[in-house]
Amino acid sequence: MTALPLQTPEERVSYLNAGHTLRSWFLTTDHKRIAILYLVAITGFFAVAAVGAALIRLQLMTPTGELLSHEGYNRAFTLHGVVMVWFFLIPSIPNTFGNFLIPLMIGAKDLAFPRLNLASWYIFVGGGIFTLYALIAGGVDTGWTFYTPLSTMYANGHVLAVIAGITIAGFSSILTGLNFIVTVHKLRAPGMTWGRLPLFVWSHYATSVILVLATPVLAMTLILLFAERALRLAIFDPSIGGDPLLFQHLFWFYSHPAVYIMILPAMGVVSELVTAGARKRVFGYWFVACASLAIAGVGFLVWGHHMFVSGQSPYAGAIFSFLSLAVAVPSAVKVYNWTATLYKGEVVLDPPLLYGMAFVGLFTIGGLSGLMLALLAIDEHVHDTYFVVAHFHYIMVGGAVSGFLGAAHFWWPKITGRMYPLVWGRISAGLIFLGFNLTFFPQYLLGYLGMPRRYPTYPPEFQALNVLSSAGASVLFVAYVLPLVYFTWSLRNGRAAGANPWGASGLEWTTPSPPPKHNFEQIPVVDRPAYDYPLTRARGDE
Amino acid sequence: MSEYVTLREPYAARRQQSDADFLGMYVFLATEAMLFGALMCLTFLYRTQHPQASALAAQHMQLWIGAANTGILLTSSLFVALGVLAARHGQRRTTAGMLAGAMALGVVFLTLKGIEYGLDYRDGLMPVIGHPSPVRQGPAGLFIDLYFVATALHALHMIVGLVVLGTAATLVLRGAKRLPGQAVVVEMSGLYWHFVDVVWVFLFPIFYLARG
Amino acid sequence: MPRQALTLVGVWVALMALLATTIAATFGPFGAWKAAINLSVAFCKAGLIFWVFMHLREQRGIARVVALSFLLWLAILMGLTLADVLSR
Amino acid sequence: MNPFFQAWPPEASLHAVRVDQLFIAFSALTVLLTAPVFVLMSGFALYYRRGRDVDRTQAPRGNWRLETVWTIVPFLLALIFFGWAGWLFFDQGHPPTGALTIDVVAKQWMWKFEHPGGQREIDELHVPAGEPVRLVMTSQDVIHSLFLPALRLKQDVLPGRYTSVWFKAGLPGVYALRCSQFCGFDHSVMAGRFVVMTPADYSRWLQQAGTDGSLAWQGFQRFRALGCSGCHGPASTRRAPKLEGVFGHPVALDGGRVVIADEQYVRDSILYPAHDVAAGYAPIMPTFAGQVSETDLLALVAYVKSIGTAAPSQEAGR
Repeated sequence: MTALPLQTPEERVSYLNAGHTLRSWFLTTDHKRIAILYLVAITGFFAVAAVGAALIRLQLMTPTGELLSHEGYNRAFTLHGVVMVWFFLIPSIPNTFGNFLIPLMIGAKDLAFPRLNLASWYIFVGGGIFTLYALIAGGVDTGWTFYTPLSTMYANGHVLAVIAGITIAGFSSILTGLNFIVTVHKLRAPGMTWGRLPLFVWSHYATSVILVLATPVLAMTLILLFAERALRLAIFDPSIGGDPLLFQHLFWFYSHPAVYIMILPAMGVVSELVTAGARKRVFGYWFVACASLAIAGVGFLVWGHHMFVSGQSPYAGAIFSFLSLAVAVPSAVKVYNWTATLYKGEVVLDPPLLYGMAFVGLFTIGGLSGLMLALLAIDEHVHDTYFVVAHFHYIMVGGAVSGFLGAAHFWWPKITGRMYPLVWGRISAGLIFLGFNLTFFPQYLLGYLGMPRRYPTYPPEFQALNVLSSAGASVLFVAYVLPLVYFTWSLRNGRAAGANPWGASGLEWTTPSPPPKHNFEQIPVVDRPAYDYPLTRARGDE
Repeated sequence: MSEYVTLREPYAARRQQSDADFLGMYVFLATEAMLFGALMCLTFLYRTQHPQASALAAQHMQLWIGAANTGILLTSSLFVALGVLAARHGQRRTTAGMLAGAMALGVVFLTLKGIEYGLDYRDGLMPVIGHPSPVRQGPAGLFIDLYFVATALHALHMIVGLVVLGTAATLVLRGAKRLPGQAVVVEMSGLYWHFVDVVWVFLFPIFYLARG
Repeated sequence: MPRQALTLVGVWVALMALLATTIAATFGPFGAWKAAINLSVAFCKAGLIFWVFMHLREQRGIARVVALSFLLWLAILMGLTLADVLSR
Repeated sequence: MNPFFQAWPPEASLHAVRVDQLFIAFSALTVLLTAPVFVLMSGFALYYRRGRDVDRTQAPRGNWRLETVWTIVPFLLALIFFGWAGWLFFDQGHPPTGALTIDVVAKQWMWKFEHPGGQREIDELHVPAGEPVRLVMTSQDVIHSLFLPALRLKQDVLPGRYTSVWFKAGLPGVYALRCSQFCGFDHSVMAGRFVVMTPADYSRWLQQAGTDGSLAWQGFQRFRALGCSGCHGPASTRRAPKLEGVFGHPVALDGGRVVIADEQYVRDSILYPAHDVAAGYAPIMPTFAGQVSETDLLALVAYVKSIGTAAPSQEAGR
């Protein structure tokens, strides 16, 4: 760290004080400001969805569920699922940290299409308002999966408004993905070859490919759903020979890769956290980079594992089972490489690395339980039970949300120019690991015992584990509020961070914190690989 | 072809900017292709499941209106392509004229489409609540409804395309976009229009010519 | 310019000829092959439009790959769903 | 048993035991693969933490051999388990001939079961132990899923289609029966009892349960009431395919295709007679869509099935 006296963020011109009017925020085309707009929006949506989660866990304290009616519970978990998936998890890391960091990391002034980037935020918020309207007006009772014919002919919630909102938000995803792809291809600084890209950029590139190619299929599926429900067209209507399984195929063609939209950016974050925490080049750079692309590619071939017991042909089931097991290989490669990166490092157990390690641990457990679900005979028992719920929460909360918080703890000083209290960061990381396991591990057991998901009431023999899970959720709640408190506190009271508080490599740390409006005083010229730390600098590199 | 391009933020070189514009538009059109492609896959899968019913339904389609519309769209694409060529040579008036020609053909397409929907209504293809039609019974109804969704969505894209071409033509004619430095606005509008044309090129055989 | 314009008109003539072919095939004695013929003609037409009208011939590798990437993904969607539908 | 806590779900069949074995084996593998990651990660983090004077020379940037090992070994392990699970799944995919067929109709929010003898029950399923039982299931409204945790079995129940599942329960007892596919308001109470009885108890139970004649007999009544027998009856002179000896055998269709006449084919032929017309017949039959309930359809299928095995057709010999 530098010994020079640090300027506070206010003393220096940066993107934050380049303008103070509302107009300068809401009509900005600066990727960094748009990232902040996204950060505010998705934090709001996270809070809304968390209310749904709280209602669910409170209801399940007792087998007879005293808090909500069945209808109320169905609406609560649909709210939780829809808002978490489309309005928090999918945009969480790419649209905030990806938006902020990709131009900085590759040495560009901005994304390729700055105005499109702003438009994408407005579209996202527009879709969110549609959805929130539907939720305030009474909610939806279909689950986030919208299976026909329940969603088209039987459900009586505000299905149309919600699917309209999701479709609109989908276009925002598409525009962001498009922007990232073109930016990575065309705006890399001189000398920033593909082999020198930070892994964060690689994983966002892979994510963008999924966003761009999968999201339109979801849009079409929801348009068809809309046509069937609103206009009474017959698209999947089984009473005249329509096939609800084709809806499921189209839905999961998007929704399974969507899981990788959530987890790949988090993997990119972890690659940064682990290397910076170990002060060492990542172990097996090309393996980790290619694993991202492999996950994005093979991830498109596995959607049928959501349909093993749906009436899909058992032969198709076998193909999907095999491919699902195959997609685990690149994930395993990543986990082992991260572990090996710490070997002979110069490790500092700051909050970012703790979050990174929490991610690796929880993702490993979640991923392996995913393999159980990919095994035909086990899935036949645990499909649509709490085992599945536990599995995807290990990936999405243990994985994606840990990645999101890790990113926040790592780049907060870069974004705001201020440090947060590290002790509290360590405490919250520990609490999250503890609370998370307490909440979701019992759900694996519940699932194997045979408790189906989406149940407002349940047989009494499941109570002990449900109470344990609800207790864990309260710990998790505290652990999520903590960062909100100390981050807010640090905005005024945190000490000035300086350009590179962690001593990390990467172009984003060469520019002041917070960065100036155009990112760099001068477009940098790159002549070194990513993660060029002294420990692993090859002789001759210097 | 990029030597005349007017540079804008955040680009440093003409070639880089032109490549980025085209790349961005191709990615966007790839997403549009996935959108319509999903619908076409679904139609094809239903056709595999219910071959007779689909053929039966296809025989109710207005083949000759569909064929005429295909010809009209292909011709409008030629106009747009000539417009782009003119724009790259800095010919303001020719560009606007060609785009106007393409738009006129687009309007003819939509008019014919409207007439066709009228005939479809007469033949009982449209879903009318409370009036079940014998044509729509059984799996044939699935095929017919997919036809409506696909063509309506395509028509919507046509309307967007008309707005896009109209805007480009106006900007060029009024000098708000200078040619050839900012010919990109014509190029990109043109790409969109051609793509909408390609979608129709597939909808035509999938729905009109699938009569078994 | 006239030569480039002639190329474009030439493509248009080819497109109209393909349109005539596909309609003729529909009324011809081709049985189950009709669908295959019509679809191939559609791919030819789309190919011409993509290559010439949509400037793919002027582009370098990556733009071409991107512009045609959707074909692979649609093949995946179609192929694996068909694997289910045909083997139920 | 403690009413608030259950340690392990009951195993009521050999299949359940085998699934549990697979599950436990994979859980062990999970521990085996997770432990090194947890141990090494925290070990490295502590041992190599900044300020400790340890050997950091020649810190590696990668290692091809190691990468190959941890790419291939997990893949091979996954392959072994793929085979194991696939074998169990496909073993469960083919019901033995002569299995006792019970029809299931699901609707929001109840289960209806119909035994071959015509006995009906709601939200309760009685089956004999030690005999293969096949469930043929359909839904009247949305998608449901029949979940029998004690057998480790589950199958979605679709509207407009028959799905089936088979099992051989071993241990008599009362087990849970649940719906596991979200189906709306009362999804969580669309549950019941799954009663496995000794064969003797089962036949006693069958006799006690009231019946209006066997399912096939009820189907025959519908066959006459709906006017099917006017064309398809043995004595009819109209040009309609005779149904004796059809079920379970290949049927040549108009256009050269051949299908096996299973439950789904019979059902579709009643509802959409214009499609899949048998070769050599004119498509003159009217549709019965919207006129027959799912229960009646299943009875009609049972009738066609009962006359299917009586007189084997010529094709059966080949």
